[in-house]
Amino acid sequence: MIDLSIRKQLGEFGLDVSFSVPEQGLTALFGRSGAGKTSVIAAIAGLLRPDEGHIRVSGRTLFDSASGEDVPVHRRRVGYVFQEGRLFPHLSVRDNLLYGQRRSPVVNRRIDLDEILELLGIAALLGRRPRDLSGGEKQRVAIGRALLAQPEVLLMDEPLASLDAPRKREILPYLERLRDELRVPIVYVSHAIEEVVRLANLVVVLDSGRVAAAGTPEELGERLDLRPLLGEFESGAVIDASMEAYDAVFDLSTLAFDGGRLRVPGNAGVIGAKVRVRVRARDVSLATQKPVDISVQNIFEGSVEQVAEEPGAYAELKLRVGNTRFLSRVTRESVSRLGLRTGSRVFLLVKSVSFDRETLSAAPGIASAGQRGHG
Amino acid sequence: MIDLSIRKQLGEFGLDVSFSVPEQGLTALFGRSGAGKTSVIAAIAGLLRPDEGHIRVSGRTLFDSASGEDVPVHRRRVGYVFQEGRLFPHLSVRDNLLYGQRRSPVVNRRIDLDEILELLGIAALLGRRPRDLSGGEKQRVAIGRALLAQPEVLLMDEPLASLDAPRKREILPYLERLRDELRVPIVYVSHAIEEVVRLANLVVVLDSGRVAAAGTPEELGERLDLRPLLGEFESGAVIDASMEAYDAVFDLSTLAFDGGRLRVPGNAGVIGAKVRVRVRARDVSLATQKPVDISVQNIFEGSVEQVAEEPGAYAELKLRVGNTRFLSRVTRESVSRLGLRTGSRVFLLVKSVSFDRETLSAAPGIASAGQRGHG
Amino acid sequence: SAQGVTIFAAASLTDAMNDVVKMYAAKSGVGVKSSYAASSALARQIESGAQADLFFSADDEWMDYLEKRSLIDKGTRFDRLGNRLVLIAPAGAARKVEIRRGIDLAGLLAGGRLATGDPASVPVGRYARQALTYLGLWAFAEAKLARADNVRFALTYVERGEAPLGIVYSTDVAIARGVQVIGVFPQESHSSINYPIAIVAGRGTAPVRAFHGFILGSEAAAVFQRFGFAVR
Amino acid sequence: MLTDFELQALWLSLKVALRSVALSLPFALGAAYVLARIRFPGKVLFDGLVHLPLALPPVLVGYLLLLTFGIRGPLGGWLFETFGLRLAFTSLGASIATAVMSFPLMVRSIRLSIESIDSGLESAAATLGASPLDRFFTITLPLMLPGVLSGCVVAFAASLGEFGAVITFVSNIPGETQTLPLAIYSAVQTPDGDAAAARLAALSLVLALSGLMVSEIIARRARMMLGGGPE
Amino acid sequence: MLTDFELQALWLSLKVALRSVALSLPFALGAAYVLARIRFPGKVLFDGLVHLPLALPPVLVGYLLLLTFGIRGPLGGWLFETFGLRLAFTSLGASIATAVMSFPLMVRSIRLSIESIDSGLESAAATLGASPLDRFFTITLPLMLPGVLSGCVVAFAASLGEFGAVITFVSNIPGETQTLPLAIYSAVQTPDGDAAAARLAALSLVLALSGLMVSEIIARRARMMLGGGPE
Ligand SMILES: Nc1ncnc2c1ncn2[C@@H]1O[C@H](COP(=O)(O)OP(=O)(O)OP(=O)(O)O)[C@@H](O)[C@H]1O
Ligand SMILES: Nc1ncnc2c1ncn2[C@@H]1O[C@H](COP(=O)(O)OP(=O)(O)OP(=O)(O)O)[C@@H](O)[C@H]1O
Ligand SMILES: [Mg+2]
Ligand SMILES: [Mg+2]
Repeated sequence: MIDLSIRKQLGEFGLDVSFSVPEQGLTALFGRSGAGKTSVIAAIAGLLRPDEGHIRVSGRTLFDSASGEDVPVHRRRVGYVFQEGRLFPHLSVRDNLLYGQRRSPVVNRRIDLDEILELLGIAALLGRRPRDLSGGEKQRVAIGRALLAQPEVLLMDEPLASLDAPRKREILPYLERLRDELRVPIVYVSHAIEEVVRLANLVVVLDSGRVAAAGTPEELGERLDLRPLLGEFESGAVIDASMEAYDAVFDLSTLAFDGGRLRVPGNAGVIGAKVRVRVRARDVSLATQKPVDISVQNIFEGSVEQVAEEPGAYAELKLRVGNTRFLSRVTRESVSRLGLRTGSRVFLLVKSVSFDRETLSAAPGIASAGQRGHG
Repeated sequence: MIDLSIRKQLGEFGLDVSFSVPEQGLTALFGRSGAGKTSVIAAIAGLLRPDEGHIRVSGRTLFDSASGEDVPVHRRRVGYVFQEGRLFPHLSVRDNLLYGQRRSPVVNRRIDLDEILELLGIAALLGRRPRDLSGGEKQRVAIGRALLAQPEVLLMDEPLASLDAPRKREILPYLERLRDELRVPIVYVSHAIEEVVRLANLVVVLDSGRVAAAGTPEELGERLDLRPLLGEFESGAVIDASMEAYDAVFDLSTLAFDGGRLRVPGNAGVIGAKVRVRVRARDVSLATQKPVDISVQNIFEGSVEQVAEEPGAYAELKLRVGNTRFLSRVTRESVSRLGLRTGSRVFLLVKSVSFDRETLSAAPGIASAGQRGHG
Repeated sequence: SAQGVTIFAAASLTDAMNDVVKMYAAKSGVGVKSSYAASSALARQIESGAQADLFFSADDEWMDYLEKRSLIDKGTRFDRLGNRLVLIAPAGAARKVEIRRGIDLAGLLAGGRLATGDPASVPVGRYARQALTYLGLWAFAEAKLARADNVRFALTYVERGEAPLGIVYSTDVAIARGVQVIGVFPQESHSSINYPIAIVAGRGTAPVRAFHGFILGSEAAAVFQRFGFAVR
Repeated sequence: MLTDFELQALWLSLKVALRSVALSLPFALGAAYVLARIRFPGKVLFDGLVHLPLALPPVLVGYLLLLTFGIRGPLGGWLFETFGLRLAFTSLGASIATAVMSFPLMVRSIRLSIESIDSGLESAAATLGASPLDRFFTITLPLMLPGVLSGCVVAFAASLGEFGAVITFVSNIPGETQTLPLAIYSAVQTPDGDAAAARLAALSLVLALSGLMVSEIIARRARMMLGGGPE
Repeated sequence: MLTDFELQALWLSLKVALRSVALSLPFALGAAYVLARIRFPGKVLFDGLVHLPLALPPVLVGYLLLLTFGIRGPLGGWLFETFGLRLAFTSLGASIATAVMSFPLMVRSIRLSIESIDSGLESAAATLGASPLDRFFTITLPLMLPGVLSGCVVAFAASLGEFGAVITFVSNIPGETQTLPLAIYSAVQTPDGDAAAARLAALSLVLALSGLMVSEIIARRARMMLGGGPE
């Protein structure tokens, strides 16, 4: 739904970025400070005119240097949450929030003021001026303003950077709903890996103005060469499963996947719902004898497919359980001590507590988020 | 070293905060957006005049409504990293950086430009103007500017919010060194729990302008009532240990603590150095039979001191190994299945991979950070 | 201004004309509007189609200017008033002098300036230049002039002691309290000082002609004399 | 307390000055916006043209106005024939003269405040769907308010004091074009006119102060709204 | 190409205008700062005082200057006795007259730009150890630059065009006080002086344009430095 290829010279900095996101969803722009993330977003919004290239969103051409097309900013219908707020100082919070909504076609008004006020916890601020707001309050109003503009594409430049964790945890599912229910494509810049991993369908890694890599969070998580760019971007495997049962006494769901059953905390949805869970490599321990009487609930038998030693103390192993692939991160010492190599039979110990809400998300294309339990 | 008690009315918002930090160190201000964190910092800097109260830092009275003392801002010698940058638009990056240094007494110049340039990766930006910088670049310059002012107290309002993880990981140890070697007290606002946990000697939790709690990260981590304020503030135990051996082949250090030996990745320092490690509750699995042939390296025998069931799927257990206290977070189902209760003998499985650099820090008062390996 | 009468008069006639207008209104019931400004400005305004019925100039030059352009009714032009050129000094400061060729102007000025109207633009300055040339003093005095834009300020210069001497009309002295006349320029030293009046071309309606007549009449003459003008 | 003559001049001055501000404001807004935001060849020349009335002696400006807007001038003739409008020698003409004279002052003020607006806010408005005109009226203009206000105050004050251009363009007709400065001029021409002149000058001052006071109050409101400085 | 007379007037105008700007700048900075940042009783009165020269007819201002700075005036007498300084009829006096007349314009401009400065930057400078004076010179003043520059340009242009106050205070002495507007005035007052007046007016225009051009160049630099608008 986003097809972008732009070149632009900014002083000594050359931006040359191309990527395309075929399906509806959230594209995360990731990269070190100064990599060009904001520049890409600004180009989509029409605030930075590329020297060359094209930008298409949801089939609409916003810019094309070949045909000379260049849709004016105010007709692009983007919702842009700026890195630096940019609230209108002369308007009240209410008027800031409604600025975009008032200019949106009435038929498009799917996002509602009251809903946004509650989501962002800013109902009490409506009568204030931006200068009387705290940093996080400003940022929340900026998010609300962009959402209420009823955008056809949402551009978010580190929107949650200065928000507290509980608030983040309220906003993230909302963004997922936007993506899935209202099918608004989102381009999202963040340095917080958990956010990216949770939300992104596609991660585009920028480095010095160029695309260093692009792929799903899982694909990139497995690429060791990207570590210097991604930092603690944690590797992990994504497992497609379906909801099988919910145990209300212990608040645990049982999910079936190709290779076994996983028990995860909370209610993961209606019976039969497809869910996707992420198992971080560091949450998978390995044993060559099946441990007993242990708190770890999920123990699977599988085989080692590949052992990748990293510099430092760790090694990363690819494992297979049935037809499902897992990743495990253990010390090199353990690999050596247990004699693990390709083909070894092992037991995987997956702590159920490592399934937190942030790695549990509805399989794309299934708008099940609304029914999911919030345990 | 910081003794603060202030009252201030801001519109409808009433600030009434008192805390005192007896020892040198880093005080983290934590709390939801709008709780009053920035206001407290601004009061210390002298930019917000309390209606009443006093502020003392390192024995110096900066403000006292009783005696009428009110040291002017420019004599307070604070290094303030503002939530919104505030770089001087008319000065080059170099002149921004040196603005404070040029005004600091020469004898006080312990923080060096070159060091800061390297730490923050901004050497290439020296000749630029702030408007040509990216968001993260601006923030780094702002940090450098505050540090180079050679402050006697450092006030940092979400300084790392928009920085990438690799950069954060370079800056955090530097802040620790400032705190420990130069003995600069730091007041630090952050929503990133890992940062707070790593750095803070004292955490002050603000809620609606009042102190909701104050204590070490560990103390607060154990308080379930603070969860709504702290969010995913992860519980864990802090263990004081001393460096015993380093295995260069597997890049593992062995640390001795009262109750056993821990193997942690990387070189944790010179032999004999005191180190402090943090073991997160979620990284401790429990077993009633000792597992064998398992990748987990650290297995200790201990006893259950207390079982605290939480709402939801989890329970948290306090455990004792020798004279050392550990925390463990497992599902309630596991507690029931293994029959765990106060007094139970258990084996603790601590994944060595769960000791990452961010939970490994020099014991306060020992300036060993400089020699620590950066594996 | 359909029935009313509008007169454009030189600023130096302000007070005298105000009295004349008042007297005329009392007598005939006709209100007269007046505009006082520099003769040059008034002439240009009439040239540009100002709704003036009469022009009362402070010199011949600007009346000639209009006449050349057929903007006044030639037959109604009369030289109405005359004036005398006098040398003034701050009140109480100096004794009288007789103005003749060879007087010690340099000594009287004692390094100071001679205040008068700007010879380029103000009538009194032009007459002063003629007189000083006639007296053989122009070469010396030209560089010593303090050229005011308006007689009012030439008077002020003298009154405030900025200039020890000034050349103004005898009628002007009344405006300032702090000056005294110390000498009168001989008539022959300059062309006669003249205030011509005329009706603007095409505006000679009956009320205008009546007021024109009144200005030329004896009642008005008495007023002008009271203000120190010589009546022709 | 005030004579009819003084009241007349006072009222006329107020009328002339207010109308002058109203007249020049839209043009000044346009010119300031163009100068602050648009780059085009010959901009300095345009800038010079705007400043012209400031750099020329007012009498000359008045004279040029007379040549242009007089009944025999190109524009004045057209105006008269088309609308039956006469400018020279009317109070409307006086407003035009003061408007022209104070125009550069107004433009400068407004331009300065446009230049100090963070253009990022306009960009933000654009992303929210505001067209250029919409942005101008909802973002740029309100944020310019302090400058516009300041420009109006200067123009108002300058209009109150304008003499040369007015007397040359519209002459000195009591009740019609004789504003306070012209009345002062006439008073100074008469013996014992100093007292009258002083009274008139005081009136002028009071008028200017009132204007300032009103503007200060509006400005304070505006500043509070905009969340500006320490005041 | 230019006659000696024209050259003389040109040169004198330039000198008078530049000196006038230099004279009023420090006072204007002070007054603007006080008006923008300090709250005190009687502020409106002070503001009014600053605007006075704008609201009064220039001729009256010249007259008041004569009364104050004349040899018998309170200030003029003191200056003469102490420094042997005479202002009336000198080009210095002309500069003072134009400085007084353009003072309110300069103050307005500067004040406007002070008010648009983000006071957070000054707070930041304070935390970095800058005393109030230090802050003023290293932060406030540079950020005010566009306004100061704009104020100087307006003041320069206004000084070039100032007529009434100059001719009244220092009279019209060729080579000493006869600036371009005075020369133009003289020419316009002569029945056949139109051509000469036009030439002089053109000179005045060129001078004003040059000033503007120089200021535009400086302003562009300053704006680039400050990272302002789209230009
Ligand atoms: N001038 C003011 N008028 C009214 N309320 C104000 C004013 N200034 C601040 N506040 C309120 O005071 C509270 C505390 O603000 P402060 O900036 O200290 O919050 P904070 O803890 O730093 O929040 P954040 O994490 O969002 O930056 C906020 O609720 C804010 O809305
Ligand atoms: N006008 C300019 N002149 C020179 N360099 C520029 C200019 N504008 C941006 N840059 C450079 O372009 C690069 C990309 O900037 P951009 O704002 O897109 O980075 P970013 O990825 O958003 O970084 P951050 O995470 O720090 O916000 C930066 O290195 C910046 O210094
Ligand atoms: Mg950015
Ligand atoms: Mg804050």
